[in-house]
Amino acid sequence: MYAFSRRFFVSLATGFAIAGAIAPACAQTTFKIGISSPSVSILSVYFAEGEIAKKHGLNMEVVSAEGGTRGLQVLMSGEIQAMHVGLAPMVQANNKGADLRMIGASLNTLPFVIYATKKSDPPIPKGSVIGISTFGSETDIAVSIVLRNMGLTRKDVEITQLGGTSQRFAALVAGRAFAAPLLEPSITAAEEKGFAKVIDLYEARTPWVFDGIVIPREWLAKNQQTATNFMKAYLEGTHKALSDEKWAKEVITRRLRARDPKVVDFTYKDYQRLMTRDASVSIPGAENVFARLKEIDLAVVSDKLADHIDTRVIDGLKKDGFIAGLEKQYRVK
Amino acid sequence: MNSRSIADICRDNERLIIGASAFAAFLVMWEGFSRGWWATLLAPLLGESARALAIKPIFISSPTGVAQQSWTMFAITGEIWPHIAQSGGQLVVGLGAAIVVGVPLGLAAGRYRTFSYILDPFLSALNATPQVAFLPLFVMWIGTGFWMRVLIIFLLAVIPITMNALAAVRTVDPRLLKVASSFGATELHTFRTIIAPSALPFILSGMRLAVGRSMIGIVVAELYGSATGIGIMINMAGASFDTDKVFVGVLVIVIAGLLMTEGLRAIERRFDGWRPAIGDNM
Amino acid sequence: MQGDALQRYTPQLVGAAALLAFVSFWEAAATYKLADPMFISSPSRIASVAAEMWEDPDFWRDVKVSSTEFIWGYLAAIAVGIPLGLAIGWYKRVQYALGPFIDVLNAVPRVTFMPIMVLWFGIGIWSKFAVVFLGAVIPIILSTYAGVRTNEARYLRVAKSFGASQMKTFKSIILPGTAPYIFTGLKYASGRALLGVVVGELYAATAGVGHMIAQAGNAFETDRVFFGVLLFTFTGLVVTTILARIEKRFDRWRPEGAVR
Amino acid sequence: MTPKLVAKDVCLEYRQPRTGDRLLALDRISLSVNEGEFVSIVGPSGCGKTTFLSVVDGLLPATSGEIIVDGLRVNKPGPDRAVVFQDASLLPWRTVLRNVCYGLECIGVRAAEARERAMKFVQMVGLDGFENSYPYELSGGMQQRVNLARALVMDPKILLMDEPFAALDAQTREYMQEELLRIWEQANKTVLFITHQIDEAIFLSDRVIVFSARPGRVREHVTVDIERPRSLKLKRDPRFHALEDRIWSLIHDDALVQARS
Repeated sequence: MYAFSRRFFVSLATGFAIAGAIAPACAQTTFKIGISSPSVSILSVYFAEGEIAKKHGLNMEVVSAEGGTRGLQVLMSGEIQAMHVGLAPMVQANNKGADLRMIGASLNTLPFVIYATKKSDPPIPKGSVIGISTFGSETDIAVSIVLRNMGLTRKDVEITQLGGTSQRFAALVAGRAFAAPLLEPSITAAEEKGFAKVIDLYEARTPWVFDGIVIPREWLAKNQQTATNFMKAYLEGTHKALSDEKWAKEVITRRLRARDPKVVDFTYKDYQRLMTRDASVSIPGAENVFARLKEIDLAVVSDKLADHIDTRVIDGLKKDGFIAGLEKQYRVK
Repeated sequence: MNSRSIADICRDNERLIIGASAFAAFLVMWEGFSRGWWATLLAPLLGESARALAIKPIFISSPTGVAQQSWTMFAITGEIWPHIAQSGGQLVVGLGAAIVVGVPLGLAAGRYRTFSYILDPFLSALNATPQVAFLPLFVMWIGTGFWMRVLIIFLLAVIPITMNALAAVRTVDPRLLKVASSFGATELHTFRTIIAPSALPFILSGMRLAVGRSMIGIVVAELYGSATGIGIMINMAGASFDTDKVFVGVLVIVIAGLLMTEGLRAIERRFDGWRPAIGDNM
Repeated sequence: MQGDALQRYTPQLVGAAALLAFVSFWEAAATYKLADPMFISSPSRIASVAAEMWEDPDFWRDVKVSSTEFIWGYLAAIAVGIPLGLAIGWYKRVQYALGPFIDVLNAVPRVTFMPIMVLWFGIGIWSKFAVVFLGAVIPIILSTYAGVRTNEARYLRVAKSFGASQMKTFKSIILPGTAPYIFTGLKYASGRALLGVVVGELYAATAGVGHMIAQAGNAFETDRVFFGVLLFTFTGLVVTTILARIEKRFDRWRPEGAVR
Repeated sequence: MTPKLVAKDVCLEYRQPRTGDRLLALDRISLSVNEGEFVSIVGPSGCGKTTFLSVVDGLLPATSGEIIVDGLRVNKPGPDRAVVFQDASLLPWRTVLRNVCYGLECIGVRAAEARERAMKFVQMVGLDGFENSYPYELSGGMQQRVNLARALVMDPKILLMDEPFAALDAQTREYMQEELLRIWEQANKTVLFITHQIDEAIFLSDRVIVFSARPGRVREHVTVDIERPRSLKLKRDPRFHALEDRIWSLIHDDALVQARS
């Protein structure tokens, strides 16, 4: 028995050694931020990437996590250090025991326009298929709210996960879904296709923390400086994009793979129109998120802002004049 | 008969005792990780690094959490039943179709050589492919609803059933076939009296494989889907960080899988009564 | 002589003819619009997509990611599964302790754990590695165990009677007797590993051939989807062929025809 | 002459796992085998012949009593005893030559030397030309020859043979019996042979030990006073028939007693 068991443990140890040998290759040396899908709201992340990030001492990488809630799962696994995602899914994760904080917002309003492939009455009939990105994400919640306003529940329709806005649009074109919330550039494409506008949530100017930078509290506590550096890069990217239209459009063309100059043009306009300049998280927006989450029967364990939002990084950058400096440098108002 | 000492009883039930205690130890370990027992216990020994032994329930859930959640979902809200019904329905239709198509196809290919030459390249190619790769195609063709999932289950299940039915005919004792033809049995009669009875155990073990694979079908097809189904339930629970619920879903699948394979095994044993045990075979 | 050769290769010839007929019919169906080529693609479209992708570095990155997941997951499953299977078969008590867990894991499709794997290991290679590993390790353990178990007592008695050491017994009796079973397990496990790659990448990934298929499906690029599926078919065939080759080397002592 | 092998009051008891009952398989077996002697054990099936052989080989520990080989007590298998198994039990993944080498490998003989020695015995059992064949390519009789060679190559003091010809057809068996005598005379070994065939026991042995039905006991020692070398013609000799009758009635009585009780 002795000889055999020794052999067995040697093999086992070899197995672990192999696993151990690969592990360090994956050790992170860069600041990785996850995004759900390429759309207007994450452009600031792309603007910050590269030159500007390097200037602030950051080796930054953008990882596509395909959907907000999945991105949060990835964030909790430790594979990425930050996730660009809405407040609502983050609050839900915190409800279930996660310890995440939003340190900055990129979009403080609901920008969706829900389109249906054809006009009907009611605009969303019972039993129709509605596409969202992933369960529990902003699109899911937006759809829930809209359904509720129409006197329907989630059980009356079939909600299906399709991924980002371009995938949702493709599904509408293919007839795989009847309706879906869309963002630019899919909104323009939907208009061109002659799809029926069900509701424009942007026009309603609903205060809503739609997208922001989410970081695990524990990581933030240990890496305050890295987080600050990232926010600096993020803010500088935003300001540069707002002032340097040509450069911004180049980035849009490259990162969103938008070849049509018209698409690039209105995507940039949308960016100008929507972006929160100083990346601060809107308080009424956050309160609205809490209120609506409760309304659609999702328990909110704590609606204390401090349990979900960490304003110290942005407050610090405001206080030491970094943001004012950027405004001056890039002449952005 | 009371000559058995406690030591004897322990020795005779060793399997049960060791198995049960290992399982209990596993549950205690698990519970301990999620409640931080080990972190507290080993803190004096390991100091700060002991904190790594406390794992948030959001990551691993806990046995009591799973038990509680099961109770809620089964008995209080009953929310799991529609999921089970939906997935069960898909399974029955998909597996049923696979049997209806696969068994005759395999029998025919086993009996008629030329037909097997035609079928063979397709069957081996399909067998080598992880069939779930067809998922995006099926979604394009028929959407994400009930029938897409039935189709995936069908595709996963039909291959082992066909292949086993084919192999089953091939292993029929040629002497028996000779007996049949010397008595002038018709083709249909030969199938019924010779081929079917000796092929049945193989076909049943093919079905057992197929059951396992159709469980994969359920879970995978519902990654895309919507509304109801165990796979969907797991997926949604994962997305909303309800790890307890994820494990409840896993548990349902474990139990369903065990029940079905054990049930089929029992049927196999019943039909296999006439066959002497063969030591050398697997 | 010629007639003999013809007879010998009848299975291959008939098979090839059937494949050819299928491919021609498919092509014709697409050309003459019996069905919308957007849905069914066609062999020639797939071929041209293949040529296009051959030049595309993104495609090679996908291939690299998928093969990394497959190879490491599969190798790790072998490195763990075989010793564990041997240990379970060799030591009764290890079997009693681990048996229930393995039975349970065997009853559940390991891809079910994907949501948890993403939470534990993220969206990159590691979650797929874990699913591939879990998928492949169970059949390897089970068949290795079955192999040790069916090792006939009489051979063990021979070894014992000649006073063979444990090591010698293991090398001369257990391993050769178990090898055919291990290969059966390895073949089965390779299918499971490939399945893990596909499901993992369909579920959540940033790269990989499965991810490519999913993206192409979302964008209605049927040709690319078919190309990806064929790539997996090809991989599956290559892996099983390689394993069959290696197995043959270990199997010289078996009478022809008795091979399972 | 000092006995080569002595069994003193060997008892063996099993415990049945399901009921916990104890079962006596061997009851105070005492016997001795002299140097160069060919001794057979016969008895009704289930009398514990094979079990006894396992105890002699050291595969099974006796509950009480002892086995002594050359004055030393036996408690585990050793190179001084080699078993020729009932089913040839050749390792199917090894060629003939490598099967014969097996025992030598186990005691750490260098590969080249083992091969050389093995080859000699492959020739002795008349299998040259087959050394690179796999067992499945051999007939039953040939497999038993390999089995025998595998035991002989160890140069054991005692050869323990466990019904080695039981699975062979009648003609092959008789042929193998003659062959065995030829090889035995050539190799000059002490043999303890187990069989349920009375004629085989008489034909081969100097002495036949008759076991009673379970639990196994030594019932009688029957000396075979027939000159060697022997040929198959002997089986038609009246002396042979007389011995056969005597042993048969011993076993038969016992079987009756067993059936009545």
